[in-house]
Amino acid sequence: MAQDDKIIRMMEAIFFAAVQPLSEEDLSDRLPDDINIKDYIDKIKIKYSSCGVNLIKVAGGWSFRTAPDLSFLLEKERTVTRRLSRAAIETLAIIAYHQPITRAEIEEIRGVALSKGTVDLLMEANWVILKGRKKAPGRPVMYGTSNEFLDHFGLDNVGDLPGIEELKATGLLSPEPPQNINTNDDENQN
Amino acid sequence: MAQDDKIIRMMEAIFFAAVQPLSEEDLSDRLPDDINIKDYIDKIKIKYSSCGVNLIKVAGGWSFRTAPDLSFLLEKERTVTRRLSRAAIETLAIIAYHQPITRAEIEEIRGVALSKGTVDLLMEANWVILKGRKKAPGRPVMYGTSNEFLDHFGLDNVGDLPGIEELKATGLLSPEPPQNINTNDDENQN
Amino acid sequence: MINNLTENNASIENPISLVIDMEGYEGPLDVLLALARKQKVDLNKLSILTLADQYLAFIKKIKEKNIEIAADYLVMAAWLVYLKSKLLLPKEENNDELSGDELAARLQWQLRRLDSMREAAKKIMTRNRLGMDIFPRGFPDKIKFKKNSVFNLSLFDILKAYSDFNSRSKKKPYIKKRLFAHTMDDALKWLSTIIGSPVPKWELLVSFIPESIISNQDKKSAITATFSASLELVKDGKVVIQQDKEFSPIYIKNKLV
Repeated sequence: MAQDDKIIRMMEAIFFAAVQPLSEEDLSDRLPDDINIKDYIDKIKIKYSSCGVNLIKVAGGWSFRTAPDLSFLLEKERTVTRRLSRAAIETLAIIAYHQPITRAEIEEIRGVALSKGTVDLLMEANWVILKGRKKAPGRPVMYGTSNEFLDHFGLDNVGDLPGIEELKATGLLSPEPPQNINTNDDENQN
Repeated sequence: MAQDDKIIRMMEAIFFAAVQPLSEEDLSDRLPDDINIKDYIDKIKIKYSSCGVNLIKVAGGWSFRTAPDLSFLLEKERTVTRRLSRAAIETLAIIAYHQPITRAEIEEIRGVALSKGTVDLLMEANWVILKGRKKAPGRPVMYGTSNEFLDHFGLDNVGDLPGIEELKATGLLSPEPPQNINTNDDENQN
Repeated sequence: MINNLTENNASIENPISLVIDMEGYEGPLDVLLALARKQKVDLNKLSILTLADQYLAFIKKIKEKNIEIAADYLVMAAWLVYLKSKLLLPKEENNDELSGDELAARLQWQLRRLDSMREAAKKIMTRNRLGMDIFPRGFPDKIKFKKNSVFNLSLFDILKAYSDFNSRSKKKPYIKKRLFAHTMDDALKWLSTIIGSPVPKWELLVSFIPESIISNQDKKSAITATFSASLELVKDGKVVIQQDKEFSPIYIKNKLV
């Protein structure tokens, strides 16, 4: 029994420190000759079966691995800041103002075909979601903005988006330059 | 009880996956909020105390490490470390016990100039790091030891260096001899 | 003195050759410590006089071998001769210098300090070392990164995109709107009412801006023109203007000639 524990301790250390999975052969090189390695592997497998790491058979041998149900603990979140293309921003804006809207309608408004990834990207960002299907031939899917979209941009609901008239008033929608940079040269120069 | 086992499993998985020692804080980021992490660390320490791997306190955190008595099994995993010269080892000890310390102070203790590469070598090994500049003419850089140093030599913190308390008490770590330095006239004058 | 020694040492370019020259010793302090050890006493009870003699004998021996001795060893030898004389001669009164005993104690302390660091180095190096005696997990499970994309986008960007797009699609011709401006001539006209007023009286400069000018934009233009015009009139000696402090109201008064 004490002998068993000794072998198990040895194998634990070997498995732990090994830089790759170990075959029975690898183990036998390091352990006393007169033991049945397979038996000890089974013992360790059982000993660790309810632990946070398990001894599992992987390509080429045996290795301690994180219990599959705990793999979430090994996930780290990494935040990457990305820029959206102009096409994507414009598409998002069109979806926001015209929702629910089909892909064909977006294309019609923009006057150009929508590249495959654009809507996917907006959906991946959780800003655009599916909003059912249009009752029209082919029943195309319709897109709209999500609650995350409202959250992200600090809006209570889609109705909070400034209307076309308001945009005009801020100068953003006007084809003229904004008022405050419009100096009337002729008249000031006298 | 089932809750305990669950937490222990999670911590096993986390410790097994980590390469570096984990502090209580590191652990708390990944574990439920309402648990006393210290208690669970103790539980795991006990659980593994007779195993081939032990949970040890090192470099301000905890880490699973193979039991020291089993090192003979792990020839293959032994990392080849460059043999350090006597000067390098002595310099490392001086930096460890006297940190933060300048190059001139190291030279004063050893009574000899430091050859150019000695500190570089220790820094390359990641054992010695810069610890700011001394508020003295020329603002010389000061050196100290890193977490890797603690980890490598199995120390929890610098206060765990062997004999450091006695050395402090005898004044041998102060930059100047103690004022009440005892000169034994009889013995000096023989 | 010993302090100076280390600085001297710093000028030695290649201490390696020095080590070979001096039978494997690393500097004079190293030699002294080795000699002290030979006395086989506690370093606290070390006889510095004996040590000094031993060191001088050592240097003599090296010299006899015709080995070139690095300067710092000779400096130490000279210093030990000096120390010896201080220890042997009667104490001088009223001397600011450290006494022989104090210098000896200092040297002894330095030797103890170097010795303690040698011991510490040994203790450190015999510890169980990572990767040599104890081992970390060799093949840990990889930490998987869950990529969390955050788009750098503000509501303004969306509004801008939408309006840009609208502007683009509507292709309205750009018509430059002519803005109102209160010219300096206008301002002079309005200010001239004050000139020739028989009873000079301070009046607010802004009161000379026609009330018909309402919008902020237009008012700014009017204030600027009126102020410029008032300066013209001051230059011509027709009016005086006054302001208490920065940004306070400007007053204007007819100047009687």
